[in-house]
Formats: sequence, structure tokens, C-alpha cells
Amino acid sequence: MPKAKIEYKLRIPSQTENLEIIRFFVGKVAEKVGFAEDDVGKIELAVDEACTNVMKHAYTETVKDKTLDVAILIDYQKLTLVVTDHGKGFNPDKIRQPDMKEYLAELRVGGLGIFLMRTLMDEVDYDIKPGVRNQVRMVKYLINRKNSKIVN
Amino acid sequence: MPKAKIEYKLRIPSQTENLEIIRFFVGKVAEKVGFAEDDVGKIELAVDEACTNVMKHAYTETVKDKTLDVAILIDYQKLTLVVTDHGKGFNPDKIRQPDMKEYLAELRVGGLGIFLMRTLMDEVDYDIKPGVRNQVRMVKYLINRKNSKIVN
Amino acid sequence: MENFKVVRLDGVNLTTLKIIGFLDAHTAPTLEEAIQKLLDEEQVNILVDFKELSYISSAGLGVFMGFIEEVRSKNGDIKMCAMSPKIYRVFDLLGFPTIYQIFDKQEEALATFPQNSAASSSE
Amino acid sequence: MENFKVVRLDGVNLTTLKIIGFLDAHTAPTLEEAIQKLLDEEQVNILVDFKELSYISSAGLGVFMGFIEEVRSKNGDIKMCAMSPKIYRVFDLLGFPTIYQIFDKQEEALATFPQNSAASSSE
Ligand SMILES: Nc1ncnc2c1ncn2[C@@H]1O[C@H](COP(=O)(O)OP(=O)(O)O)[C@@H](O)[C@H]1O
Ligand SMILES: Nc1ncnc2c1ncn2[C@@H]1O[C@H](COP(=O)(O)OP(=O)(O)O)[C@@H](O)[C@H]1O
Repeated sequence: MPKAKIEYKLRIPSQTENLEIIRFFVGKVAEKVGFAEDDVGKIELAVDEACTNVMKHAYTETVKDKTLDVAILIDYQKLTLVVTDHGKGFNPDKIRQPDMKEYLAELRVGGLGIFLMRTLMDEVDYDIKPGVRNQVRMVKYLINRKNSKIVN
Repeated sequence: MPKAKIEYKLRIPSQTENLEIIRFFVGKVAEKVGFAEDDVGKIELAVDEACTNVMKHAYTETVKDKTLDVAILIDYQKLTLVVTDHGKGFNPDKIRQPDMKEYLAELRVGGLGIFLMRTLMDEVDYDIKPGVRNQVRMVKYLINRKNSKIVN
Repeated sequence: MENFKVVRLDGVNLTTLKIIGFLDAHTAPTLEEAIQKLLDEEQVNILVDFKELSYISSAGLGVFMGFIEEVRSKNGDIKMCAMSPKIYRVFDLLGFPTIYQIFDKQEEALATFPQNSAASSSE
Repeated sequence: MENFKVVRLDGVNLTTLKIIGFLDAHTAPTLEEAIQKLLDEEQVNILVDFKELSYISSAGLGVFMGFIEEVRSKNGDIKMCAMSPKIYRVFDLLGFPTIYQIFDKQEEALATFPQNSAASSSE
């Protein structure tokens, strides 16, 4: 992985009321970096889904310090989003991705977050260390760039 | 100082193009916490002035890693903003605050940032360790609160 | 400050819910309550007007999925109209247009409800 | 994406600069250039319309301070109008209303320039 040139970091309480701030933060950086409006929207939605999962699933009631971190790394050809929590973790290999045809036929509720992340971003992978540090890393390549401000 | 209950942190490149993100971030948190619109505007302007100073004065050309940190601490009765840089520092005691009457009579340019910060916020103090960590800490008390969401 | 709002417009045999702002995991409960209230009143002909919605996440989509079976089992429907291209794209990505009727314009949608012609309008 | 813009409206013996968006250390150079260009053209009767400005920091205030002496030495002036209460408060905090003429409405401001009555308008 090439060395990241620019880095942005946000540490914020793991509460759904903060989703708006997180989206704005990530959206503005993506915009600045030269992603087209379309891709900015996808990146915003992907980070929302990742953070919503932390807010809904990562922390048990008893955990006191419920925070989450969003880092954005920019290098010449891509934006990397890293969302980190310190909660209980999970096994991403055990999460069955929905077969959308079945899903829609059965009018199921929920279970779309990770599927959306994988659909919206070019790469998505998890690195889980329960109770220590759980991370999802998502990459979007800067093709069809509106303007190439990434050179720095 | 009472223990901070909630903490938000942003690490961002020291570039003026990031002022908008910083203001939005700080403004949204201040709003959420229950400050009236008026005070939200003051807090946004104070953080802008502090960060603009970092962007204009903190780093010499040769420094590679030009970042700045904005932390927001919320406790029961106040919001504390801490803006940190790792640049060359300065002696805040040597900065003469403008006599606004003289200032206006002479139509001077610049030199209003720190004065504004002191006018807008309830407390402003600097902690300077050149090349290591320079901080300005600004406090706004939550009186005339619109709604008291701060209890947590 | 208020980042999401539901405006309810009662028509003859139909209720339009205008949803405004950002629909995410934080604001989804507001929409959920509004739809639940309609069901409690046995109003099952529901048009959701997306004209002023600027964002939706899967938490927002989940709200519709959570009610659609019940609404249809009562011979009603949840239909949708006036989505921005950005919002429509999210629906489309997940294949939702195969399960919901989505109309460009509010008037077209209104005409498809039974016993109804002009229910909302004043826009 | 574009967070600041200057729209120039040339009148009879006066130019109005409508400033739009956020005026901070990042965007101040755009305004600086616009005013410098007026001076290069020897247009020194300048009205700045703040109606669509939503934010100003000391870097923005500094732009006006940087030009006012030169403009006045050439018998011109920089006047201002249509500030939101939020923006006016910042000017007021620093005592700037004692050095700049600030008007509520654009028309009032226009009337105070020499040899000028209706310069802009279409708003
Ligand atoms: N950060 C996380 N911490 C703990 N569990 C998680 C996390 N992210 C995802 N999960 C698990 O993965 C499952 C699938 O997530 P997702 O596809 O977003 O659907 P949903 O959140 O609607 O269940 C969740 O139900 C949860 O069990
Ligand atoms: N973070 C900082 N690093 C280095 N110098 C600073 C910093 N903040 C303020 N200063 C110094 O304090 C001075 C006064 O700042 P200020 O009142 O904001 O006015 P201005 O920035 O217009 O000079 C600056 O000119 C600069 O020398």
C-alpha cells in the first residue's frame, strides 16, 4: 500500500445524532479531493452505514467510553476510509450477504448495511480484534475525477 | 477542572480550505449541546480565528507534517475548544491587543484574530511549547441555553 | 438544527407524508412513528413524497420494508414520488423499484390510489 | 463545492459587488482580487452587497481594511448593505460601523453615491 499523503481524523461519540457531522466531514473531504458528486454521495452513504453499524452493534450497554474513529487517507489515486470501534466485534465471514432477489421477495428488514458498503465502494475489508479495535477499511478509486486536486 | 464528559476530536491538514469543515464540525456540536444560535456563531468564529492563525503562522515552509487538531470537550456547564499545532509557537504575552479606537482611527489591517477570540469566548488561554505542541484553550459557558442536552 | 421532518397531508382516502431533510438511523424513528400512527388510524393508502428529502441510508429504507407487508395485507399500499436522482439511485441499487411503485410526479401517484383524485395539491 | 463567489454589477458611476457564501481566510483572496480589479479600472465607488453572505471572519474584514484608505484617497468609498444580523454583529463587535457606512437596503445605499440613482436593481 502506498504511503498516504494526507490524513484526516475524526473521533466522535458513538451516537446516531453524530451521523450528520460524520457525513458532512467525509463528504467535504471527498469533494475537495476531486470526486464527482455521484461518488461523493456513495462515499457518504458507505461511511454512514459503517458508523451506523458501530452505533447499533459495537458497544454493550455497560461500556463507558463509546467512541468511534473515522480516518480518511488520501493518496494519489484513492481515498481510504477507516472506521474503528473498540467494541465487541463480530465475525464478518459469518455475515451472509443478502441475495437481493430473495430479500425483496420476502420483504425482509435490515441486513443491508454491509451489502451496501460493498456495492458502493471498490474495496471493503474488516480487521476485527474484539474489545481491542475493530476496523472496516473501505477504498474508493479516483477515476472519472472531476478535477485532480489530489496531487500535493 | 471537572472531568470532561464527552469529547470530539478532529485532526486535519493545516490548510485554509479546511476552515469550512472545521466550522461546520464545531458548529454542529455546539448546536447539539444546546447553545443558542447566537453563541453557536461566536464559537464557530472563535475556532476559525484560532485555526486561521495556525494556518497562517504556525508552520514554516520546511515542516512536512502540517496538521492541526481541534478538540471539543463538553461537560455539564461548558464547551471547551482546544486547538493544537506543532509549529514554531509564539509568545502570546508579547502580542499587544489592539486598542480598537486607535485601530479604527488608523485603519489598520490584521491583528484582530486573538482580540476576537477573547471577545467571543468566556476564557482564552495559550499553552506554548514551540516545536512540540502549542495550544489555545477557549471556554464558552452554557448559559441562556436553548435546551439542555448536555446531561449525559 | 432540525434535520428531519414529516409533514402529513390528509386527502380524501389517502394520506401524503412529505419527508424533508436527512433520513438516517437517527431520524428513522420519526418516520416510523408517523407511519405507525396512520396504521393506528386505519389509514393504509399512503403516498410518501420525497421531493424535499436530501439523503437516505439503509436505516431509512428499513422503515418502508418494516411496514409494507402489513399495509398490503390491509389492502393498502405505500407508494412513493418525486425522488431526486441521488435518492432514486440508492433505491435502484437495491432493486427496490421492483417492490415499490415510484412515480416522478405527485399527481401521477395520486391518480393511482382508489377513490381518489385530488387529495393534496397546495404546493 | 464553490463556497464563495463575487458577482459584479456595473452601474452608471458605481459598481456593486454581491458577495455570496463564506468569506474566510480561504476565500478572502477572491474578494481582494475583485476589488483590486475595480481600482485598476479606476472605479472607486463601490457598494458591497452582503445579502447572500452567510459568514465572515477577520480575514474577510481585513480585505475591506486593506483597501479603504486608497479608495478614499481617490475620493471614492466602499459602502455596505443588506447584512444579516449575524454578520452585522461581527462588524459591530469591532466598531466597524464607525468607519464604514452600512445600509439596511441596497436602494438606500445606492442613493448616497454621487451622480447615481438607479445602478443595479434587478433582484
Ligand atoms: N462494528 C460492528 N460491531 C459489531 N457487530 C457488527 C458491526 N458491524 C456489523 N456488525 C454485525 O454485522 C451484521 C450485519 O450488518 P449490516 O449488514 O449492516 O445489517 P444490520 O445492521 O441491518 O443488521 C449486524 O447485524 C451485526 O451483527
Ligand atoms: N498558532 C500560532 N502560531 C504561531 N504564531 C501565532 C499563532 N497564533 C497567533 N500567532 C501570532 O500572533 C499574532 C497575532 O495574531 P492575530 O491577533 O490573530 O492577528 P493576525 O493573525 O492578523 O496577525 C500573529 O501575527 C502571530 O505572530
